[in-house]
Amino acid sequence: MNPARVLAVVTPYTVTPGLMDALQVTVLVLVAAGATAVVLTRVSARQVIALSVYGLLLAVLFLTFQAPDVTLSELTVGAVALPILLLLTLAKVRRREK
Amino acid sequence: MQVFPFVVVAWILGVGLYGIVTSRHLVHLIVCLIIVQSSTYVLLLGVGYVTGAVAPYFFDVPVHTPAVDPVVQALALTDVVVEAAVTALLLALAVQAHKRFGTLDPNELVQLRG
Amino acid sequence: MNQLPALATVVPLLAAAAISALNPLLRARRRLLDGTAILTAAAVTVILIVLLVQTAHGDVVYWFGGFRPSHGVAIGIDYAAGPLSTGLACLAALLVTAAMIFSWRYFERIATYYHALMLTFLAGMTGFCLTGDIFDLFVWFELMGVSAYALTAYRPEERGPIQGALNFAITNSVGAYLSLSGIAVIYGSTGALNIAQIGRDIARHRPGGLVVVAFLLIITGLLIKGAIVPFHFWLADAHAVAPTPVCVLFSGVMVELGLYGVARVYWSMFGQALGHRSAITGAFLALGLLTTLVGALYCFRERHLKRLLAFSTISHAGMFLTGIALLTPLGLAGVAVYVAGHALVKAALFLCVGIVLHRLGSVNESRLHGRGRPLRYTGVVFTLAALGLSDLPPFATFLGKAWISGSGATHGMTWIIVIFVVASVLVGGAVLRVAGGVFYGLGDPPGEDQEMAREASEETGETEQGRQRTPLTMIAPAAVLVLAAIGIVFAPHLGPTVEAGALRFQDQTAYNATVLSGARVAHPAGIFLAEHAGITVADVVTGVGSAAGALVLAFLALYWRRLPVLRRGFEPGAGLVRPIQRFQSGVVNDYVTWIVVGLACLGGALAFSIG
Amino acid sequence: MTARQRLWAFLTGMAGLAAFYLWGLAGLPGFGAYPGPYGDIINRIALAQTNATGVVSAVNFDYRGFDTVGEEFILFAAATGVATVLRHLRGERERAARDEALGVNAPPTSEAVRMTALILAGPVLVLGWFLASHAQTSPSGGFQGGVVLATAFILVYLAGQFLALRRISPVDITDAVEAVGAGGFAAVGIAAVGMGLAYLTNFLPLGTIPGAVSSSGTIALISFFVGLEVGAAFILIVSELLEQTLLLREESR
Repeated sequence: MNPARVLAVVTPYTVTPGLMDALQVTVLVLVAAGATAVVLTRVSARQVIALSVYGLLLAVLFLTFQAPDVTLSELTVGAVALPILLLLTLAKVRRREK
Repeated sequence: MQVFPFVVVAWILGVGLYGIVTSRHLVHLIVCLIIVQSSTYVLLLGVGYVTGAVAPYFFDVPVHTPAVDPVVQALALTDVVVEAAVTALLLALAVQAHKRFGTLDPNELVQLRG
Repeated sequence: MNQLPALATVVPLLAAAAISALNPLLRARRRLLDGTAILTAAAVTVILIVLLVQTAHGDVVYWFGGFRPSHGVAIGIDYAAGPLSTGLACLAALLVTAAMIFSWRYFERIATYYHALMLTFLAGMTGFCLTGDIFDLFVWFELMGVSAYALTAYRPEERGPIQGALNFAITNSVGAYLSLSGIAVIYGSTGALNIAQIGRDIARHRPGGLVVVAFLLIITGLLIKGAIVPFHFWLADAHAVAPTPVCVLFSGVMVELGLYGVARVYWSMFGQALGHRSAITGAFLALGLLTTLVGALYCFRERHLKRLLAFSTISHAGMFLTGIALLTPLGLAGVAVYVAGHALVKAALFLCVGIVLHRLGSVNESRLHGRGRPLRYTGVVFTLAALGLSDLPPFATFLGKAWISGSGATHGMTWIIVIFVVASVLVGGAVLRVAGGVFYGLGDPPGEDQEMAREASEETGETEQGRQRTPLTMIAPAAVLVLAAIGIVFAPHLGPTVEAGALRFQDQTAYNATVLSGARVAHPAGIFLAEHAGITVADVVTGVGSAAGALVLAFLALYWRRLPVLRRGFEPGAGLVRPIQRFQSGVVNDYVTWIVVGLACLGGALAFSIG
Repeated sequence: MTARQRLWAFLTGMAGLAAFYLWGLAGLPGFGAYPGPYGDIINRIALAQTNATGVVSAVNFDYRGFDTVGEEFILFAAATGVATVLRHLRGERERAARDEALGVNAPPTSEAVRMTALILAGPVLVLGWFLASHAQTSPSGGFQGGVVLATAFILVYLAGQFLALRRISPVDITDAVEAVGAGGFAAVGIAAVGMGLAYLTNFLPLGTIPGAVSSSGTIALISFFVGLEVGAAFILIVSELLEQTLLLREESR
């Protein structure tokens, strides 16, 4: 453990360092699993949903890294805007295939 | 715990590149490119994290409290928008590629060879 | 307050935004639209020329937002405009102006998108050249990239541009994200983003694994943009299909910007930390020479005019990396002059190919055989530029090559001149074969290679309608560029000034002092002393020899059917087509695989040199 | 290369690259031990110099504002690129989507979806502007605000009113709004140059209450322009793709 274990500020919502480590490790494992899941789903439609869930997991990870700005940005872009663009492209590709 | 986040970063990068190399559908390849870029966010924010520190917003906290590095978050923000921009352009190219080639398999998308 | 560095990037951005905002108004008035774009590009060129004069006796440092560094720690972003970087930015602006003049009124344009993208492309290039902040370098690298992807896919009606733009975008994006990982790693260790500050901090202790990995990751994106083997595959696909004015920018300056980035990252950040180990420079020397040969071989067997010129750019990129890897001021000065000469000559060649496409509607050498006779002026300019590409003495390309090989010879590497001559003979031979065959109908049309014919046949005209007459705005820029390539050589005491600029570029302590504490360093000192930058008789002989060799090779390539003894050797590259097609496969999965494999090998080589 | 050769080449290369990458990352000072002076200095001086409590926005729009100019124009170039690539090509004529031709003016969305979409469109618009205007106060900024604004447009599409909407927000207006956003940001910087200061200097008054909406000078103004530009760029990209999907464009054979 590195020396800076003292808590910067103690509020009713402060997460104790031990709990924060555990939280970060679990979310990191989930993010790694999410990335693998997104890459391994070959059906594009399902992959977009997996990407959206992956965006959510990343947003939670950034929250545990104390980065709310990037969390909001990852939520709006990663979990919402990109999947919409992907779905529109897939709709266009599927419509032409018919 | 010291190195684990960076192992996850290396894993996401490797999986993303694996997805790109073995992809047989252009939209799948573009999503794997998004995964490769997301590895840079986790690396950037992992590098700037300070254990036991608060987020860098001093609305309700005095200024000298130890806070996480804001510069890295600004870089990650810039990156998220760059990713959206490049992905939008790639998807537009994918739509036109499907019109011209009739398929989205990178192995068939070959007009210029040799 | 000297505002020139900031204006060099902001003026094109503002003009692009203004043009796009007045889209409905400007869409109808084509002349006003072209005029504003040309005016902006010319204004940026003038700004950069004035800045170049100011940097003669010291880097001009400009801190954005007024956040000057306090006791050695930079909190804002800065521009550090040195003589070489401003010169390259000025060359980029000049080429953009020439490209915009070429596309005056005849180039098929849509609303104002073409002009807005060209101006953002120019802003990305000037920002990339002048910036002194490593993350800012990545941002301008991306802006250059996105504008270039869109410009490559300018004619989505055809299959070539779509495939070229996709390969270009995916490979360069992978490179950009790896560079960003490198920036994150070096930031995690030093806590700084300013190039000078990082360089000073990492030079304090022995280079560990982190410094080597950060160095290689950061230059990954730059090596991919600089089309160095094994990262070069995307270049031929993207260059062959982009519209002609865009090809001028790709071959003329965008590839060279990638190599300038490698030189800037090495000399201003990692040079002292890595201790200028010969193993590292040896690796880059080998890469440079390998690229030179691979590019030249590909170039000689190509029948698609734009692709032929693209492969010759790869070959010249290898020569530039070789010159940089010599680490001598004369070598770097040679690279600077060679880049200038090559950009002007290559731009003229691409503009002539654009005129051929405008008048004859095709870029397939076999189909164009002898049909170029009425294009007399274009033929003259093309042949002159072809001689320039094969390093004939009065051209700046000859001067640059002479200095690089001279500097290599003084450091015991005489074999560099041999490889350079072989490459220029192959490249010059291919371009002179095109000149002789297309414009003067000499010899017999080259064998019809069905694969290449299919590619080139699909090339529809890019100008609004074929014309029987070549408009002045198309031929004039080409002629001016070729004459400029000759004019450079006669500039007064060119050698000492360019070598002084190279020395200033290579002096990291002077750079740190200028950027972080604003000190004025009169006499910068690199790790090698400045050598005499003159031209010896031997140089002239090798120059004329390589040009003569190119002429002989072109002559053989044109008349091989009538020389029975040589029949086997000169079929349209029959022997080489099969293996080359396996590598240059056009499948982006292969290109990314080559990036990963190339990185692993380069990483292993650098790790041994440090570990 | 065949797929098998490519896979094996990649796996060996990736093994080497991963080992090399981790060898480098091992040199980092470890997770949670940020060494650098940059972040700590900014955390200490940001509130005093820019009166903004949201330090990340202060870095984004003031200390490293020039990065954000570059990044805005990356989005501007991408949106222009999408418009170039997906433009109405010579050989294409516009034919309304098959189901559209049958008199049903949109994919049959249920009443519930249409109702919630229309109800939510207003509040989402307000949320977008709230986020864009509170850059210097709370963890939000022009980027997130802009994307939320674009989501309002997508909600209207969900309500099946795309064709109606297409008439009132033609591409030209969105193009102009996007250009005004990006151009406005660069112009704020040029205004500083006009006053003889360095580009992008924060020359507006910083206000009294730290973190108030009207505080921290140009940060609020820049965040407004960024919100405008990001929103317009995403609306342009989504509407280009929507036009491709809903209005089939077949090459006239």
